[in-house]
Amino acid sequence: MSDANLITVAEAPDVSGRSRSLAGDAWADLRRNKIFWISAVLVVVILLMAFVPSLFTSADPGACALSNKHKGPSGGAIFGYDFQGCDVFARTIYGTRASIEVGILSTLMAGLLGLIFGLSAGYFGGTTDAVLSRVTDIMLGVPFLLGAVVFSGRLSGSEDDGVWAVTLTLGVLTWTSAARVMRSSVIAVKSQDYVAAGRMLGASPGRLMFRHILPNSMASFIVVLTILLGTNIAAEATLSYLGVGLKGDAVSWGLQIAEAQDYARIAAHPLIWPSVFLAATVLAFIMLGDAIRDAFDPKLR
Amino acid sequence: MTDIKATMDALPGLDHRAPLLQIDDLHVEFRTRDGVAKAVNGASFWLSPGETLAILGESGCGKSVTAQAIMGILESPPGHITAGEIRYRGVDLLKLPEVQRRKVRANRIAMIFQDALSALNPVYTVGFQLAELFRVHRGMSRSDARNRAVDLLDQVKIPGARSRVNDYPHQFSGGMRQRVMIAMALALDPEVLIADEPTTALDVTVQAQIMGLLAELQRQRNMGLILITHDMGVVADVADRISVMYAGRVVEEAPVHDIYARPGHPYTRALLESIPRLDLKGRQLNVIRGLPPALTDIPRGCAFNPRCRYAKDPCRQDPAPPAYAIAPHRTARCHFFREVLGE
Amino acid sequence: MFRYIVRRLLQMILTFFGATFVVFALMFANQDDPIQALVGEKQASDSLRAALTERYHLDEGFLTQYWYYMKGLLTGDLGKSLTGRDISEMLADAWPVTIRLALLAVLIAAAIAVTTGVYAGIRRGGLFDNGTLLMTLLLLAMPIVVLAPLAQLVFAMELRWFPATTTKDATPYELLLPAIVLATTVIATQLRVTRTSVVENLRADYVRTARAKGLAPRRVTWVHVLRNSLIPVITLIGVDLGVLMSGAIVTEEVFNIPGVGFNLARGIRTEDGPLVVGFVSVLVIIFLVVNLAVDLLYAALDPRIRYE
Amino acid sequence: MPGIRPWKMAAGAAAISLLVAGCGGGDSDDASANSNTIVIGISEPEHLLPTNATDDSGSQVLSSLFYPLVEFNAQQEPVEVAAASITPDKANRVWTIKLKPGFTFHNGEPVTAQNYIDAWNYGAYGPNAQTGGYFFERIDGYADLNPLDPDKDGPQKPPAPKADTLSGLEKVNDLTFTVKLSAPFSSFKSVLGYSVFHPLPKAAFSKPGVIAEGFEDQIIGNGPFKLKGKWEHDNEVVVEKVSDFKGQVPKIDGITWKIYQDDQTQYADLVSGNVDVQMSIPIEALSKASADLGTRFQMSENSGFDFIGFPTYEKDFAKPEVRKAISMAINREEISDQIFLGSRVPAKSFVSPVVRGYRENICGEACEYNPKKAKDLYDKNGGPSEIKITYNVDGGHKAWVDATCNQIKASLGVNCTGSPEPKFSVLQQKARAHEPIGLIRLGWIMDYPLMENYLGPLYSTNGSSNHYGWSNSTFDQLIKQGSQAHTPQAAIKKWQQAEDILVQEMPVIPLRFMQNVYGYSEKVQNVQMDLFKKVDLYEIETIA
Repeated sequence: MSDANLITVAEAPDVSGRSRSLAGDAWADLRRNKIFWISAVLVVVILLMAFVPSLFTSADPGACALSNKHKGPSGGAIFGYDFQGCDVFARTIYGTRASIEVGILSTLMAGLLGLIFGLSAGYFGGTTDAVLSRVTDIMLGVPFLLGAVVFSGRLSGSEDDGVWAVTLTLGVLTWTSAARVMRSSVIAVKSQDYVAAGRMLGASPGRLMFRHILPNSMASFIVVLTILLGTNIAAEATLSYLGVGLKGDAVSWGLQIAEAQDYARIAAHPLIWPSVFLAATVLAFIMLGDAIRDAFDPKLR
Repeated sequence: MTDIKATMDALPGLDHRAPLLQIDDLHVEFRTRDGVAKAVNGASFWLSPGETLAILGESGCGKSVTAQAIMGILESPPGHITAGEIRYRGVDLLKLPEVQRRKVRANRIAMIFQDALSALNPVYTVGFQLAELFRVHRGMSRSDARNRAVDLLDQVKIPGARSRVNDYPHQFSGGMRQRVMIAMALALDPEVLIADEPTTALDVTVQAQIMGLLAELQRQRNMGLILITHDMGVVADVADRISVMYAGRVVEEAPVHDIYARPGHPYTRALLESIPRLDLKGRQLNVIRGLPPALTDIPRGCAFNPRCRYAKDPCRQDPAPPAYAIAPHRTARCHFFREVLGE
Repeated sequence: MFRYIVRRLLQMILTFFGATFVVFALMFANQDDPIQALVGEKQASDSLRAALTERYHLDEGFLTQYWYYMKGLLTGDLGKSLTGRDISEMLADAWPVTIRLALLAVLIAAAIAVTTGVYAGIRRGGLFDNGTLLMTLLLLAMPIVVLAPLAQLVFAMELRWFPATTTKDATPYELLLPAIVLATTVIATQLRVTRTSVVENLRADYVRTARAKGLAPRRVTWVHVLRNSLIPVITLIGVDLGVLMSGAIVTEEVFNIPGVGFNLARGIRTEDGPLVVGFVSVLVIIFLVVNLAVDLLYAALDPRIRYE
Repeated sequence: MPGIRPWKMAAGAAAISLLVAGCGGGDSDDASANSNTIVIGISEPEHLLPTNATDDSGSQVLSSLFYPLVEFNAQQEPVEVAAASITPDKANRVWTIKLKPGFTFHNGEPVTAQNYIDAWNYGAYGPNAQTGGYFFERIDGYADLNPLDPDKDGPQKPPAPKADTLSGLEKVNDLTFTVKLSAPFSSFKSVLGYSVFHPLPKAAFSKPGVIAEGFEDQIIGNGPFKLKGKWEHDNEVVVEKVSDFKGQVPKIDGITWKIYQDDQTQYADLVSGNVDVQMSIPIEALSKASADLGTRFQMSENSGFDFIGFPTYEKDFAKPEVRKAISMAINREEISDQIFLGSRVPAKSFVSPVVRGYRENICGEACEYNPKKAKDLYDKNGGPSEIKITYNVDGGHKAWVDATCNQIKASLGVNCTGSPEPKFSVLQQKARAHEPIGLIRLGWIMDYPLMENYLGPLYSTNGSSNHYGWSNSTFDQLIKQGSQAHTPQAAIKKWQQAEDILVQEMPVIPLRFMQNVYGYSEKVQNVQMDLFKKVDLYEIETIA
């Protein structure tokens, strides 16, 4: 190699020649994604049910007469009646709100706590990691039931319907899994070349954390959160079963399911309908989460 | 080993007199949500035993895709081979059932990848990954396979091979890792070795060592070597012939000295002119104008026409220029090759 | 490595005290009237109240009670429950069946989650992938309070495939139905994480190398991709083992298994502080040991990780 | 180390642990398969020491291990069983108890008067903290064993007891002892039927007044069955027939008291034939019970009584008219039929029909469902626009509370909500602290078959289960007079007068009387349950 011509032909990074922003790209991707549209429409419908239930039914979910007990579908009540003689359809529609509120808010809270704990533990490592990981361990050691009984019991005022108490309880008790997943992703991402490059270019820790590490650690985290959303909506039922759930005349899918479960052998319809709504909701959110994650993840393109 | 080669000869249609490797009019496209990307559009070349063919071109010109198509490891979907033939000793590999195709890999045609760190499995020792070849393809016992792995590491000149065989990829330096890759590729004595930018990730002195090693091993084994690179410096030193690819086509094919002396295609010419040269020190470097085309939207006619200073109307019309035989063993796909050669 | 283990063990001791302290504090906060809880719906008499208060230091402050408890614990005395039974004896009765149940559940969950997760990952976006997604969601959306009795109703009472209840001496077969029910609570997460991890690893360069080596797809998946994909899953399985031991409350009740979850639930219901803290202490120890084991296994699975 | 080994090791370890797990479980013994023994489902007994076993399951197990002093005939009158005679003095204050000779404990010790005295002293002694201790409060000297806390829950501790034995108990000879009461009580003989009055053998005590370590798990009684092995907590208590029992001999050879944590679970086992008798079938299973069990599904009356208490200390519920109006807004029959499927009977009196002196429908109009009249009365007296019924979720009350609320809503046009509390103790505590928890769900099961056992604890000012704060001095007076009356008949008169006051005042809404709702397998017959929710162990037999 006498003439030592080692300089190479200029590399052109963008094969496709497009130059849109990441968000623009993601949107272009999503727009063509059928799953995204299906789940987005479902989510919108669910949110409408949650906040404007009167759009869907004119019946009063609290009007129940024992004489209608376990009757099948009839004129007004297309899903039939439950054990107390309440209109299952009306209760399912009106139950959306509490379920959705509890599910979304508690997942957001768990996600936020998990993000803060996981990101700091993973990013700073060392003593911070040791301390935060130990706190996570301690939280994991507290039995769910004990935590639920104590937190819900202490948090709920006697007058409200308990949505906030249930939300806080679930948030406090479920963030640990999100934190652990976040931590291990951050540790994995931290050692990647582009982070080292960013550091060498003098990026501030904040910039490194939020521009480089965080976006690349989100994949598993989002998966865990979407699942958490589903389990938290369902967990509301478990709390009700333990007597520390929603109170008073609150209506929710969890309460409906827990109640109808006792009579599954006699009348299945009061159990099936709220379960179907619950499953559809969880499915819609998980599909939406998957679609958005796929759209934003450059590795998947 | 010979007996195993003998069973391998059961490959139907195998003809020892046929060319070692011949690619004919290969077309590959990627069907993605963003449209169909035509990565390879009629690539043709051949390779003889003991010969080094360099495939040269910018990123995205279809070099690596061609290599993967030859290996049969194209990700599919989205990749699809839509037309063409890949003949190994007369056998069209594309028509082979997958089970036999698999036996060709590593046994007859092997490949070295660019980034050895990511190309090696991080959770297994290099010994395991080498021995795996012997265990799967040769059915050797665990200890025999391991001994062969140590031999191989010796052959690629890794110091202390016997102890390093139990190390994990991340415990090797970049150059040593690439030697492991070479050892892996050579393990089953293939007749064709495809090296996809084997030295790009390495620093200059190590590059030279690796290229030297490759050349040496090639000589010993009389292998055909396809060297994929965008580095004209490397090419000049080791290649016998060069195929220049642009937008999925071989635009010029020629023995290495001819091409350096008198390029026959404007693109080749532009590539050569963009190399800084000592004797031209102080003058402005000629950089190729524009960017390679999007593979979803290749220009009509000659794909290079928007960037070409020779381009005239015929270049912008379909069909694309044919491969003009401009000299013995030499072709160029340019209507105006005479002007190019003449300069 | 050795230093790492020692350091972790030291941290475990801290965590252990932290966790027992937190649980003790929670129990203390939750204590309304344990004596009344013990007596039931009839009114506890003054003398009964006075005697029990004295015996269990119920009128002492929180720190004093914690001190009494810790003193006992360090001398190997876990104390007596409010019903007068030795807690160490109750632990010995309850743990074996719960450990067997949780292990069985984790094995079932991991076996199903890993195999299905890998196949779903390979056929990403296909019918199998979407089918499993739907199935896991249906399970996910079913609270365990519904799932357990329904499983008992369908598989034990109607189909008679399994016994409806078991005891603490249950055989693995008798534990199968409760273990499956328990497994469903963690299968969804494990499966999804496996799937995501497999999808990511399938795109890795070493997979291309493995294929270039002429390996069969099955070997590429189960030898090369799987081991890399398992790393995040293993962490999850470790956590789940701990979760399942304390989380079997409903399942243990429905299938009449007098294990840890049942005892914990009873202890919490009857405000039996010593009982709950005793069980949680052991739970925390097991949890920490499992975690350490998971971290060490992590290093075994991923040689790039080194502990020092 | 070769690359693959750690993972294989892990897999191997898991497999081994599964194997070990597999070896852990043994088959339960199948001895009962074709023998003359039966399996009865219970909950985990809280205790088996008689003076501490006040729960249903504990006293049910004790009924097999012990032979009581008295039992009750069909008229709910006490009849001597282990006792030869129980006779009062003229003033009904000193009772002489003579025992039948020849009875022994399971360890061979003869049963003597001293065994009763020791057991009762132990139960009554405050520091022993026996939950059944209050049964001895009528016996002279009880106060000395149980000094009152001078400031209730305050910082001061109660003084140490002045004595450790009841001064009212006196041994006459080996088979005779006397009981002196602190006040005359004509119906004391009825009280003696409860399980706290069982004797304990000498072997029970390691030294006087101290129960031997581990005795409770291997309890020794004087009854027709003896413990086989130990009490296996949370699993089972197995008892077998005593070979030469002197008293009434049961027809079965042994009982396995199988411990369940959940009624629905137990029902699953009853249907699958793994348990022979279930003593309380949960209401969720009732509608299928006839189909599942046919005539093996049975009901019989017991002493349970469901009611709702008013917070009479609150202005909203101070007027009896408001309380009556709410009572009239409730359709008891509909709830009994629809929620309880007939397993509970509408209650229109303040004591259970199982006690002598019960008068049917004493409540009259106030307990009749009449929504129109209820609304008029309610509106005229300014009843509150919000009604809350607080209940404890651990007792399965949600269904009927919700249904009751729905009826109140529909009848009175006010809002009514059921408000759950996790445990009864929380509910009780809030009620006692006069927190605004609204109406309170309550229930009662008698200790002994007397009207007084309802009226005293539930409605008198210091009644142990008067959680709702109603107080009426005339009523208190009548209860006391009844207890001290010379004959049971005279006592009933006074107590009925007291009940009349309740009718006028309506401090609670009587809702339902409970029944034993039980079922049994094809293996057994002659299954009967008594007022105390116990299976008659002398009548039950297996089908050969």
